[in-house]
Amino acid sequence: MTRIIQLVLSPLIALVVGVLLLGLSRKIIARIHRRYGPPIYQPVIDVIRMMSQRSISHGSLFDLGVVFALAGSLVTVMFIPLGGTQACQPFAHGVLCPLSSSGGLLVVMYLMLLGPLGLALGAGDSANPNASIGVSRKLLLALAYEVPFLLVILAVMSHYETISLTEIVARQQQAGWGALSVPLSAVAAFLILPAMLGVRPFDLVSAPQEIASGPMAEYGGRSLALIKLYGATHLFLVIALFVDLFLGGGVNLATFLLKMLIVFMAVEMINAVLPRVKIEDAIKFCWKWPAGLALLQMAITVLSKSG
Amino acid sequence: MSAQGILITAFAGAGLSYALGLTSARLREVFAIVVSVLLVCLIAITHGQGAEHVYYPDFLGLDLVLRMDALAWFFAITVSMVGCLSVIFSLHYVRGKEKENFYYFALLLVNAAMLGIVLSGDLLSFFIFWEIMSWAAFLLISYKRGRALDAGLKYVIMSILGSCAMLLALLYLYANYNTLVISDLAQQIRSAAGGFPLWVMLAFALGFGIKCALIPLHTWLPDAHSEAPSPFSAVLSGILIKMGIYGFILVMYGVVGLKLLLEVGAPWLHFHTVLCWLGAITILIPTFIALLQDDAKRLLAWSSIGQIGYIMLAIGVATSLGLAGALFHTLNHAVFKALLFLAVGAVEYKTGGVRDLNRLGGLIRRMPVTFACALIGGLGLIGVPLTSGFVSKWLIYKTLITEGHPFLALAALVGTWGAILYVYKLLHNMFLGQLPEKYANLEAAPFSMQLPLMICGFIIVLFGILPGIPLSVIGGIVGTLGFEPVTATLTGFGPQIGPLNTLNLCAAFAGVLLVIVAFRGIAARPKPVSQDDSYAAGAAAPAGKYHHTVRFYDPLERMTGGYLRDWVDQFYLSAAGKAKGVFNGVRRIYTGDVRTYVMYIVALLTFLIFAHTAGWL
Amino acid sequence: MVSPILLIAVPLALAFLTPMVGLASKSARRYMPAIAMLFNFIVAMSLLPKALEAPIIVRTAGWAPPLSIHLVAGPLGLLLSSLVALIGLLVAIYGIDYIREGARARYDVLYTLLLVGATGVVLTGDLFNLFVFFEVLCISSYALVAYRGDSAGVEAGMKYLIQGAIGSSLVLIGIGLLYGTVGTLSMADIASSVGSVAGSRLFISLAFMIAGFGVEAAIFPLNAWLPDAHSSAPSSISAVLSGVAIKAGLYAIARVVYTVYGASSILPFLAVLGVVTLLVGEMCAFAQEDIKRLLAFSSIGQMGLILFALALSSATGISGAVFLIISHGLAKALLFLATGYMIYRTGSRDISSLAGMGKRMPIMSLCFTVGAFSLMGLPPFVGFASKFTIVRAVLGTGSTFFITLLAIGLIGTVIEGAYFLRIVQWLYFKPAPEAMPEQTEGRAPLTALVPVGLLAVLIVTIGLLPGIVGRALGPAADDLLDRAAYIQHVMGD
Amino acid sequence: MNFLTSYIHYVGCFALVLIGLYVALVKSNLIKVIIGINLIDTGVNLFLVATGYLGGGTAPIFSKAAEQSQEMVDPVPQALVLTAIVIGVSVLALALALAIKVYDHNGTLDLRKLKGLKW
Repeated sequence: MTRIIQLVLSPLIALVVGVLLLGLSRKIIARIHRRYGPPIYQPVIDVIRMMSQRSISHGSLFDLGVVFALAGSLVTVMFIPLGGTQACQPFAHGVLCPLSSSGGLLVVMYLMLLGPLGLALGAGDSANPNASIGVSRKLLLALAYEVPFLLVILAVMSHYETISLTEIVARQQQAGWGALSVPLSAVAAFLILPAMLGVRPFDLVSAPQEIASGPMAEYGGRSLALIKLYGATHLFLVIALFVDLFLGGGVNLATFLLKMLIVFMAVEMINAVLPRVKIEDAIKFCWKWPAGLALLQMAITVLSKSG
Repeated sequence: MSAQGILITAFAGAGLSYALGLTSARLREVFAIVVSVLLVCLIAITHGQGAEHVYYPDFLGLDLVLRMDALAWFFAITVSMVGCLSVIFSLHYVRGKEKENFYYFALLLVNAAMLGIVLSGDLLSFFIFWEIMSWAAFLLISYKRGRALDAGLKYVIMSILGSCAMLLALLYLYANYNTLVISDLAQQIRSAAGGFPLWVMLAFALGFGIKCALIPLHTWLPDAHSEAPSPFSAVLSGILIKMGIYGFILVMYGVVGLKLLLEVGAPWLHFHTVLCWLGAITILIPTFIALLQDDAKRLLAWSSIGQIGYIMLAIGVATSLGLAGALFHTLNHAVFKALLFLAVGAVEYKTGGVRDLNRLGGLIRRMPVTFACALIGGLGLIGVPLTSGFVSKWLIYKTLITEGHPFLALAALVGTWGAILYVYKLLHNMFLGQLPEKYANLEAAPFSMQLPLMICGFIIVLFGILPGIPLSVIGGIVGTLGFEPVTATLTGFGPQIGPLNTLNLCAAFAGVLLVIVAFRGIAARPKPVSQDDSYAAGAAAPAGKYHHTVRFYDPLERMTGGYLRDWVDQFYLSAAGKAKGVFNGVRRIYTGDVRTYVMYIVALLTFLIFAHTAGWL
Repeated sequence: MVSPILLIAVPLALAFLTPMVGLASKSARRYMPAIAMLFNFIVAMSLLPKALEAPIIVRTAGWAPPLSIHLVAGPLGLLLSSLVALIGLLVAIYGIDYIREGARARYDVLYTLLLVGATGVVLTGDLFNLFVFFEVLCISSYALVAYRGDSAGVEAGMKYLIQGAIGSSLVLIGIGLLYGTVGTLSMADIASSVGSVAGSRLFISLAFMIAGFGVEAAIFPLNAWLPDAHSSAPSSISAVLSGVAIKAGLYAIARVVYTVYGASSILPFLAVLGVVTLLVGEMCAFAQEDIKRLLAFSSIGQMGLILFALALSSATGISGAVFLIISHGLAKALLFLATGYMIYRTGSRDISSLAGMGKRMPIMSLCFTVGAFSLMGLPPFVGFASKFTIVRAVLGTGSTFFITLLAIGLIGTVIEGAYFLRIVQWLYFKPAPEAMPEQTEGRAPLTALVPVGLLAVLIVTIGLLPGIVGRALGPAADDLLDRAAYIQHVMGD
Repeated sequence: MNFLTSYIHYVGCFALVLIGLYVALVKSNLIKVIIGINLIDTGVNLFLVATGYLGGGTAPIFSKAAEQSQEMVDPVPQALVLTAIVIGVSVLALALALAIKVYDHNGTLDLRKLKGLKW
């Protein structure tokens, strides 16, 4: 029974928190820009509005791609521990992670693919050059940040010698945060967070002024609503993962969300002040600094393990 | 049904289909399909049998042995299945072209020879079937003429080179142990010491490496795969290059054995470690080259090399999970690469031979089934969860990480992200986006082409959700090769290997999907509009080419394109050019003047006498 | 019982009878070589089983060796003479319709004489007799190369003659030197007394003989005549020259080195020479545009490999060499014969003119492909079995020297694969040129298809069942290797 | 001096062979080369006879003059030479016939120009 509650709860948390974070994001940026900004629940209003609008469709894949993207990211959430320890007992293993025994970090990494891929396939089905360019950028950007990201994850997995995410969290709660054990990886991961989230300076995928929101160019109505929700879930997912990998997860949901909020604020600071970069520069940046740091950390980890 | 019966059916089938083709084309087609299906059935019912018997006593003083065991069965069923699908696909593909008879004969012969390879119980039969496969494949690669001829020559020259190395290796074994029967060799080689196994392995590695296109021996593959007829590209990429993999597994674990293997090479650089790193390189470079290709089949060809890298890497790690992953990935790659080549073949067939990714587009509207299958194949290639590719890659990553090879794991993972890029490029440029006007009335591919695609797609999804089916076989094989058997549940792995349960994943995904679809149902259905009715910033969308395909990954190409030329190929080509120059120079000794020739005679005589007086002879 | 001497006497008689038969019936004359060779084949095959047990010694005029000139029909000799007869027979059938111009009578006589010479070389037990048969073989082949009387043929014949004549003189000097040393000409007798005579004189005579026989055996660098002669002669003659004649030269070398001298010190040198010959032949073949010249160079390459295998001085090595002699004989004869009608069809010897031949002459093309594959050593054709035996022998010696040589030699095989498969591509995968004049006289008649087809069938059959000849290979190798037994058989107890 | 007297026939015949070889190697006229070959042939024949030569020996016939085989010259080389001469003559005839043909086709006997077949 607790399992089923978890299964419903964890995607729901992701959606709600994600949407609120989106709203918060606009608020924070507005404040930094010395504007008042929309209310924090503005994304909810947006979704309701879009759901009530009738839109166009370019084909079945055009519609289904978005569904797959959202489904993929929601399923991913179920593999991520959202706080809790072995000690507290509301859930089976003490951790809010309904599918922890069905797959570890490798599954999470792969499931995170489904979102961009679904969106890319859907967007590709429209014959809009903006969409294609946006997808092309998205995939290249993914390649750019995945290299350091993979290095980061491998360093963490090597350090803790497990591929289970719950295990990694548990080990951190016993022996200190990942940010202290693998500090360079944590820095690298933080550096690529904006790229993973698609915010400035790496918001070149949607780039509304440039390529008319890229993959979203043709979307409207309920599909756009789903994309919005996908974006929210993805935002939640990435930050949650960061918290799990480096900040020791959370002893309970509240601390977990608090840590997420802090990380999110930090990312938003960057988002608010930096301009957009070109895709080449994005690739160069990702493959230089974060990748370099992560590589260094991985080398240190491997050497310390073998030595 | 014994292995012998299977082989007789296969070879006789090839011959008979040629004979039948002389009388009736239709009869031959039916017969070819019947034989292929029959082979699949025959092999399927031999599951679980283990036998070894001499089928040809005293061939040049050696007994030729056939053997059926778990490993052989696994490869045999893969070979026969992909072979069968490609024969079915060929029905329409070659109908009306010339040399149909030859085509079917050669295709069935290649398949038969491959069955022979995997069912061989001694290295001589292995070599014989290997050679038959090589030359038959050469004929088929050359089938389409034009550039295919050069591709065929390149393939066969490298292949002969590899065969020579193999011949040396296996006869070196024979000279030492006086037998070529694999089971006997495995018994006797245990006592081997020193550099002996290393030399044997190196020579074998050259032969197998060329066939399975391990970098730097890969250069034949992009040309051959892209120029061969598509059904045969599926065979080439799906199973023929896997024969190299089979060879590696057979020699490394079946003959030399795990214990000895781990000692082969210098203490600081083991043979299998080198293989691992070659595998890693073979993943990385071809993947990045693949995403710059504009020819659909060439893209897939480079991708094949990349996937071979995974398998080699997994074999080289020499762990039971790694080997299981390698075997599973072999099966998966056979299925999804066959699917993708056949899908491209279907497109090529319908569009009159267009494989240029920049000239296609929007075909999802005309060929939805082909697209759906290609999508599944592409997802399998990437290794998206719920496809079989995920489970095999998961096994490989898992073993790499837990065995402490994060750098190798990095190569493998980066390769996967590269795969996303090229798979998307392939699918997008062919099927998505704007449909060119000339294809507006294209019909869907005939059923005989769709059926193999659907079967492959079904297998990919089935094994993705229930990986226990193939893994139960693979686990057993791993056990017979000297490893701890891999125990898998029907839906993944228990806690002792690692958390993976694909069925839960599938259920969760299906549930979430249902919820989303239901949620989506609240809103009004969108209005279907034509493709031209798209956002063009206020201007009318032009009727000509509108969507973006050309140089799809241009930024990356500009950054890396310079480094990603096939240096190895260029090196080989320049070496071949130099060699030609040398050959032409050697030719000049025959000057045409008879007096020079007389001088040669006198010179040899003088040399002989001189050498004798000098005490050399 | 049938005596091996019939193998020489009957065809010789038939050869000289041929012009007379020609007086009676011109068409009957054309069949004479075929009849002679059919006879030889039957006799040789019937004698072979017996010879496998012990060599059949034929004494002339009742004199016992070493005084008489005698034939030693051992396993090797009879095996090779069967091969000579078989190829001779098939080529003779081919020649019935193939030879259309020139003095037909002379062709038939010379052709038979050539084969008699080859048979004599492999059967004789007397050194000078060997020389005589050798000269019969050579002189008839000089003439046959120039048979067409065209510019290239005459030039090639002339050059061949000059080199051949000098080679023969060297052989004769060698024989003279040897005779001066040991005072006998019977090979067995020389062999038994050679051990007691050591020194340079012996070696120098051997050097002369190697250089002399080497010309006919096409050993590098003595093989310059071969590409000219093979490419300029009529294809049927090229077939026997390549399939039979050069093998006789090599046989002579092997016999002299192994049986007569027992000279093992020169074997490494011969092995090196063999590999060099192999490489040079294949390299030169690679760049050829003339199909017959290409085949000729390929013959050189194969001869190199045979020489290399002979020099291994192990039973397997020599079995492999003999096996390769057989398989190369069959395959090369097949290739030249198939090429013959293709050239008639297109009127050109350029490889590029073979484009689309697979469609125009399907059977010839198929057989050509079989021959080419066999020559490359691809299974399941006979070439594989023979090359495999050789490689096995080399690795069996365990000597780094030989293995290194083999590894170098295998490069030759790769080159060979490259050019032969290119031709196969031309045959099948190049579109035939538009508007090709259909020369009806170029169509292959039954007398061409039967021998070519038969050779292809033989290549496949022996390839699948190498035991057919494999049984005779062991005794044949012993025939060369086991000097003591040879001496004992010939000289009696 | 002693060497010369006892081996004069060998010296002579090898001189002939060498002269022949020189001609074949150096002269560019086909006829001269054929003559050279013939010189070699003659030299070789002489050499063969010389191997069986016995100073002061008689013909190898059992007669009054010589009852002992030791006093006879060796008959075998003489037999060989007879054969060799026949062979030499046929080769020579064939060579000359071909030379005529060569001249017919090329209008020259210059070997330097007879390079239709090469490489």
